[in-house]
Amino acid sequence: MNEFIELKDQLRLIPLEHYVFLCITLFCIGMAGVLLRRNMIIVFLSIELMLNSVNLLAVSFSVYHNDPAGQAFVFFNMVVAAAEVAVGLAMLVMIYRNIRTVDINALNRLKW
Amino acid sequence: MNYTPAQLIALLIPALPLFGFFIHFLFGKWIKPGFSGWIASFWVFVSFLFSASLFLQIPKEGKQHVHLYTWLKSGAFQVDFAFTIDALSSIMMMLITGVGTLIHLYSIGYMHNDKEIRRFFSYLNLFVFFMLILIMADNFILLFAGWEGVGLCSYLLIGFWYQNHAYNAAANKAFIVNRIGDLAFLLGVFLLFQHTGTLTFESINQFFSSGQPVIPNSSVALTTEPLAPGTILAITLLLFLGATGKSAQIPLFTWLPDAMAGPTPVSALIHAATMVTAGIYLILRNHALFMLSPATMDIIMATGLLTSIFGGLVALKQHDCKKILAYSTVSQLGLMFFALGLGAYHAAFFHLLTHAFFKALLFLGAGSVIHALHGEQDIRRMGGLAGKLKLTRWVFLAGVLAIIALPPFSGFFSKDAILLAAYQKSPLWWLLGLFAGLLTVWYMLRLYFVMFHGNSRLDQQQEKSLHDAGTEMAVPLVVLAVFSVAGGLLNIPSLFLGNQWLSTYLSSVIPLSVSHVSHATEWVLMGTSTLCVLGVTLFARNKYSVLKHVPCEDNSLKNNRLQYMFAGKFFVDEVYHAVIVNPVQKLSDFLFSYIDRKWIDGLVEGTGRLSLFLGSKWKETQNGFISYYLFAMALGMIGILVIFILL
Amino acid sequence: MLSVLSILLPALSSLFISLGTRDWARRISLASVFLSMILVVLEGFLLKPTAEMQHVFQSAWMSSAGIMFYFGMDSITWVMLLLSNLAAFVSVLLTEVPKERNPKLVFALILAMQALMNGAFLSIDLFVYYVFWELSLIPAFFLLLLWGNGKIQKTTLKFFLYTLAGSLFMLAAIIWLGISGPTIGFGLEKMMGLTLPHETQVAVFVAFMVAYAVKIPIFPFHTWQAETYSSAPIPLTILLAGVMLKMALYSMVRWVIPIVPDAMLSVGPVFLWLAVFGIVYASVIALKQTEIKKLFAWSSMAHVGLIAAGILTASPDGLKGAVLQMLAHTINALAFLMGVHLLSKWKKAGGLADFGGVRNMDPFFGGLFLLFVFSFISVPFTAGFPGEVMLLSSLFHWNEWSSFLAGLAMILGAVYMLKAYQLLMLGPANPEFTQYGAFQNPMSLSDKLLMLALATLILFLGLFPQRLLEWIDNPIQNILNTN
Amino acid sequence: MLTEIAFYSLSFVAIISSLLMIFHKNAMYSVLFLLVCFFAVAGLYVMLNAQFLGIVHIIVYAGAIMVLFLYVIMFLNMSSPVTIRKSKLVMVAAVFTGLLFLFVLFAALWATPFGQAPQLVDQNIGLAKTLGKVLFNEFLIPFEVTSVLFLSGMVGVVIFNKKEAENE
Amino acid sequence: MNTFIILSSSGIIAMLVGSHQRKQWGLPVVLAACFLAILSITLPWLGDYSAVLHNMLSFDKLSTSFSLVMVFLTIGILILSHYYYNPGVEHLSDIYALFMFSLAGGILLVSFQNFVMLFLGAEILSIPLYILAASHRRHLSSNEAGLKYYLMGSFATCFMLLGITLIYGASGTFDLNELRLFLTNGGMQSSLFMTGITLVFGTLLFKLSAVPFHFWAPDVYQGAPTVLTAFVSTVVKVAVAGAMIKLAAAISFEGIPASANVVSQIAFSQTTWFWLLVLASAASMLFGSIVALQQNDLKRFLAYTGIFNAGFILLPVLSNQPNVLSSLLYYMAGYGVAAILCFTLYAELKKLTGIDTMSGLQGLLHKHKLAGITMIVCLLSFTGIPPLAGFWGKFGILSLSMQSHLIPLVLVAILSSLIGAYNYVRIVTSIATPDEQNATKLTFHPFFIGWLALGTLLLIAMGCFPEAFIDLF
Repeated sequence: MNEFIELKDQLRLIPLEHYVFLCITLFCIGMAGVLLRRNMIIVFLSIELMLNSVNLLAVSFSVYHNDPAGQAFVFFNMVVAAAEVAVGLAMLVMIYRNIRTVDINALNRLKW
Repeated sequence: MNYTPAQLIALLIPALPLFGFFIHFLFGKWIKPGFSGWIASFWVFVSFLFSASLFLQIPKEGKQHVHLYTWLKSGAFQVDFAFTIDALSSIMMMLITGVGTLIHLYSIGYMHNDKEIRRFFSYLNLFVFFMLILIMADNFILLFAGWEGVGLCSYLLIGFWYQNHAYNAAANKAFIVNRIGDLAFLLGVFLLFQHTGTLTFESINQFFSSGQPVIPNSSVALTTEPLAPGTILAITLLLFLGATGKSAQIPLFTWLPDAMAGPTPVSALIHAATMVTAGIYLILRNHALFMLSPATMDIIMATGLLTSIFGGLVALKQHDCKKILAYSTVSQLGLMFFALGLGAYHAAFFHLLTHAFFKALLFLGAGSVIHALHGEQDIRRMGGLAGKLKLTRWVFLAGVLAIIALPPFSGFFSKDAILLAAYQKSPLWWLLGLFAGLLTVWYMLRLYFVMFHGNSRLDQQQEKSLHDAGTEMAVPLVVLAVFSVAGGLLNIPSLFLGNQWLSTYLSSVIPLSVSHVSHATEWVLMGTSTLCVLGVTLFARNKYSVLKHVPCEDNSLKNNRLQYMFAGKFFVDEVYHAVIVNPVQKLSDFLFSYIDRKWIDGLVEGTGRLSLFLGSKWKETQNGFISYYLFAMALGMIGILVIFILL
Repeated sequence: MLSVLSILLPALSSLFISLGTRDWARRISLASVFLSMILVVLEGFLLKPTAEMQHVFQSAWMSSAGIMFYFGMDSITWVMLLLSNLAAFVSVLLTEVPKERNPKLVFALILAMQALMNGAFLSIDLFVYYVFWELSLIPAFFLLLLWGNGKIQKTTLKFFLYTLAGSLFMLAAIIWLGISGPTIGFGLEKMMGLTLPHETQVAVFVAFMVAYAVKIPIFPFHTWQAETYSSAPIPLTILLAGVMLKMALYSMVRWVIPIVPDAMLSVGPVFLWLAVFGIVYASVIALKQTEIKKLFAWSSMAHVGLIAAGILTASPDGLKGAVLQMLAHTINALAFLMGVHLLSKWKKAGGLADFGGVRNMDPFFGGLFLLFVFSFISVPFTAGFPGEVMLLSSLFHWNEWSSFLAGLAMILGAVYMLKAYQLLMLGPANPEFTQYGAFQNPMSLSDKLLMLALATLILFLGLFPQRLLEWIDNPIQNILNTN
Repeated sequence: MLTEIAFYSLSFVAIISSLLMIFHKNAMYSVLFLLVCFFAVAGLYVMLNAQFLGIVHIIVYAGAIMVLFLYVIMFLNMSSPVTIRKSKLVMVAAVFTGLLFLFVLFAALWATPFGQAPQLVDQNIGLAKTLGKVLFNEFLIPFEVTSVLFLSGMVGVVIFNKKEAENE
Repeated sequence: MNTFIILSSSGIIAMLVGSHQRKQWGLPVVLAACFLAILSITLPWLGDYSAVLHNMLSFDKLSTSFSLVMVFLTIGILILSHYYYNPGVEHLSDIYALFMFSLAGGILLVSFQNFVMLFLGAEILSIPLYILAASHRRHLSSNEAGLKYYLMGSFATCFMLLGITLIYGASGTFDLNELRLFLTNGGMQSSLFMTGITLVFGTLLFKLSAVPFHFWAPDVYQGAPTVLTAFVSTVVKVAVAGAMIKLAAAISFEGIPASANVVSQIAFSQTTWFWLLVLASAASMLFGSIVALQQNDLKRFLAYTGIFNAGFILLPVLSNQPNVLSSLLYYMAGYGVAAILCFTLYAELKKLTGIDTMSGLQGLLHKHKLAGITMIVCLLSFTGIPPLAGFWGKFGILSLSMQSHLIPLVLVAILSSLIGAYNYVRIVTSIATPDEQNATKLTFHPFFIGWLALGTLLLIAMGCFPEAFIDLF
């Protein structure tokens, strides 16, 4: 720990806004990724990115609020993300077996 | 409830014909056809006797009032089933039951071949009942009930031979045209009620003679101020419009000529003697009210005169003997209205009576001819009947002489009284009235001469089976002929040293008006008119009897515009058809297919269709692509955030 | 308690029929409607012509919302009950369903409809009233759907949705009324005691009136009617025209006037003019109708429009005339439709021009039918007349021109009804009737008796309406004197 | 100063690598770029004194989740670029939507006063000890409950990909 | 908490049973668990968890009554699943287990007192559903439904997380009570908080399938196994509605039951999310009912009416009145019973005839009387014909909304109810009109008939004795 600068100084140096805006930017990049790509894997990746940006946000809030709950929350996020990804990838594999593509728009029998 | 004998009699008078109707209606199956007429005539005859006894009692005991029960009542709106019998109504009752009896009798002979004679007599009885209700009613609504009731019977009897659609159409027309008048009548009554708060003639007359509202059940909502002239004008005009419907005046006369589709006795009873005079009766009944509106009186006078001349002109060129008589009726009724408009109520009523006699006689006489000729009504296919149908010829002649107002026949006195009244107003009116009278002379004589004189234009079969009226038909003819000849005696003017019996009798209801025309003037006027009548008579005799002129076909009249108009009845029916009936039919189509189906229902279904359309459009947003859905979701999130920022 | 019986009797019979056998369906329902009539007469005898509700039954349904089974009757209700049960009686009498077409269902539905409509008349809890009102639509819906003819699916849907559309807004208004005031509740007493601000009154009035305008129907809300009537079987048309639309008129008397009297004065005229316009409109359209039942539908709209207009004048004359005319209209409709029903037995056709010459073959029928027609066009001394005069008079008092317009229906009514009579009954004997051998008169004795009874009723009501008017006087005063 | 440099460079790396991730055609590279991004984020965790979380982050994401992804990519034999082309319009729209959301969030949060950093900062909150206490006291219930989540995830994987019986 | 434990462990037991080739035992196990769960809800004194709860969950009136309805509806759905799945279906007990997990998640969702629990509850509710939606491995439509549900669900989860985090950032807490403290101290002005709560509401709207987050619903409803469709359209909606009410009440200075205090009323109705919900509600009702007009597939049709329903459910959330819970629950129970009956019948019909569009219903009344009557009663209940359950449900909610002066929304609700009525009655007409092409009578298993009769009677009884049922909640 000692290699790092005192946290107090750090806090003074980097305002919360910066974290917030960084997270939001990452979130939006993830969102754009979801919208942009039709490759299921990349869409999943983008969703992971979004979740991660939120995690970072939670941690920074947690630190700034001086409250460990935010970090505990991040654990749950990770859990959920992991479970979701597991389900999603399993579903992806299943669908790939059926239709031989990972294009999310390949399936559009259900409409109107 | 306890009724005095007079009241009981008064109740029995309408009840007996009604009873006769029910007997026919309920037990008609078991009545022998030949017997049916006698039963029906009996009840009417008994009614007549009762009417006569009442008639005799009235001068002594004053008017009778019978309250049977309250028919309808809500606040001040009270309609009693109640009768008032005064001088006016007692004479009318006599007239109706009397002429009614005669025509019933006549019908026994006239209709004896008809399969449905029982139905015929049940209708006739019903008619007499309704007519009596009309005459005896003590209030407007009950009068209206009778008013509509006689219209109903008229409908039934015009369409008596219902297998013929033309007759049915005529019946419908009669009822519908009458309904137009009825609506006006009803509205007039409502207006009257709104301002006076009462519906009985007595209170209304009291109201208008005293100027004080007589409201039996005072209701707060009613206005108690004196009536504005405009209101009275409206009331009287509406009532008059009602009267024009029933009494076949311009503009609602068109049904009457068509009504000749009914059996001839019906034409005689309903469409000449009784029902059509209801309008005149109505105005006589409410003369106090009408007096208050000079404008209405003028309108009545003008309408009457116009109708009279109009009817006369049209009658000039008709070939159907019943049509001629129908237009003659229109014309004569017009004269009566003319008299009413002049304020000559007594003259009008007098003419009403004499007209009832001679017109009934003429119709029955014509019926006798038609009967003899097995339904032939076209005078061009008659001729020379004088020798073969002697009785008919003579009684018919009596009727003709009466109607053309040749002294000393009854028509002379009544028409003279009217002309005198007209002269009092203005010589111009006298002249026009005289003109109308001369038209009568011309077309009646034309009818008479073409029918009875000249060469016979019958076919073989008709010639063979030609027969004069039987006893049942002859008796009424003779009786009516007597009345037509001598009816003038009822009201001999003071000029002939008469005592004006009728006017005196009526004066308890309608006050006598004082004449301010000198006897000399009267003589001159009378002489002039008589000379004119004689002159026209000679002309007519020359043309139709001596020269044996036979009216030609309608289409040959095309060159002569005026005659063509006459023959075509001034095309009033056609005009009405074009102006009212067709537009309404078109409107019906328009409303139904355009407004209703297309717009209103279109709107209703359109909302449904719009929803369906929206549904089909909106569901396309659901296009099945996940990336699109993700977009939508992102945009949705953006959207709610934007809303959040904006709010 | 007696009032509930009028609901329970047909309801239980309906249940019984649906559980019983097909053979007994008609007999049970005949017995039921007959008993219902007796019950109505009994209730009439026990009823006092006072303003308060009698034979009251009260029991909580949903106390948290203040909803209760609350039934009772005064003499106006009794008149409605009379006409409802009369119509049901005739309807059942005329219904003959072949065995393979499931008579159980038909009779059960008819009786259910009777029960529900009786319920709507008897309820004096606004909410329960609504329940009955709405629910009575269901048997009508199924009767129409299962038993009607023509493009029945579309017609049924339209009928149902149109009426539902109106009712839903009424429901909103009813809920609003229920939650306003000191307590949550829907009882008549509470409703009559409500004093609402004017804007609220207007909103409530409009919501109610839209529901009623659809059902009555008043001018722009009528387009379901002609199709529905013409595709419905006659017994159903009898119930629809004879009772169901009276429900709406009765509701105006019972609920609208006491609850929103101010709005009645301020916005009522709009509907009144619509009704009056509708009278002329319907009459004019009726002129060119070529189908009997459509003609009846349009003429019915004209007649009922007059009743609605009379009620909307909110005057004693108008209300009395309206109640009288409601009864008269039901009797007329029964009589007329019964005639049409017999005609349709003679020949399966619906057009005016398809008949003709009937009178020649059956003078009895033709003659009575003529009486019915006359009553329809309100000739004096028939049932149609007294009410019409009173309504026109009340309208005249309200506005002269409205009376004039409404009166036009007298003329136009005569035009189309007489034309219809001429085409149906008069003229030479129609060869089609005698085509297959001798003419068979299918009129049974009961048909004849029923027609005679109806004719008697028509004349009786035409000649002696005053008893009825006196009888309903107190309740009407009470309704008008609220607030 | 160093912290600033660290923060901004880490941020820069995170953003750039995530952008590369979403734009790169090859899924494999995308995974790797995301990995880079995650490392940068982990660096930020450490900077925030949330060392434990940073390490867990590396382990879970880089170690488990990303490997899972790579595994799937290998499994499906998708290492070569997959040619699923989107139209230009969709690209532009997607980028625009992303920017729009960014803009909206910025607009919403711009005026937020984040306040001064607290004076007394508990340096221990990021430690495993503290977090463990929190997790097993306050967040015990959620912690236990996540087991159900995992279980259902597992069931899902089994349902989806268990070798099918012959007679389905 | 007992309930949660019972349900989730029953899922595990079911899986164990299933893995030992005793698939037929799966259903009885979960059914028994459901009944046990009902017991545990109604008998709350079994076990005191306050020591470990740390105010993460609270089993208050709202929670218990919502849980009760959810469990009841699940029982219906389980019975439906009995008819839907062939006994030979692989993973049958796993599927039942997933239902149990999802239900457990739903119970967490309605009991949350902490945003972490809200999040976890939503996830535990959803993830099994993603799996279930795609559980017909070979059916492409099921795959598609699963994928769509999953992708959109996880996308939405991101937003929910962002929202929760922002709220946390603003208030420094995940706890509702502390959040209230924060709000009463002027937290309402914090745009961080407002953005967060807006996003959370947005996500909940997604779960509820309200406009504009409805896109997944029709496709998922249509493609997914019918059992899941039934579950999503009933239980999930109840759970999400419960969560929303809890959330709305927590952040609008009002407890549950809220007092009909005018001041706080205004406070609530002035908030952003109030208007958000109003708009979403109106749009959902209109959109759902209008698009449903154009549907032929029964499930898809019910999806659109489900969107309408989502909007309608928002009315009580907005109205914030004392008896909002019972009204909403009654409504949802009535809706749920009818919907489950419909789905059951639909599943069975599909099995018998193979037709899954509405034309399969043509002449049902004549093919099998009871089935026809059941369907008609259900549809009429949806329409809101008195005195069926649906009517009282609508009545309750409308009267609440009126008491809260939500008149425009009520009018929209009425309008779309009317359009909805067209939808339902259209089907009723086709059920009652004889099928000319195919008039073969249908025969059902007696138990099935009994089940239909029971459901129909329940609907009618709910209508005839509304008070008794409302008091249940």
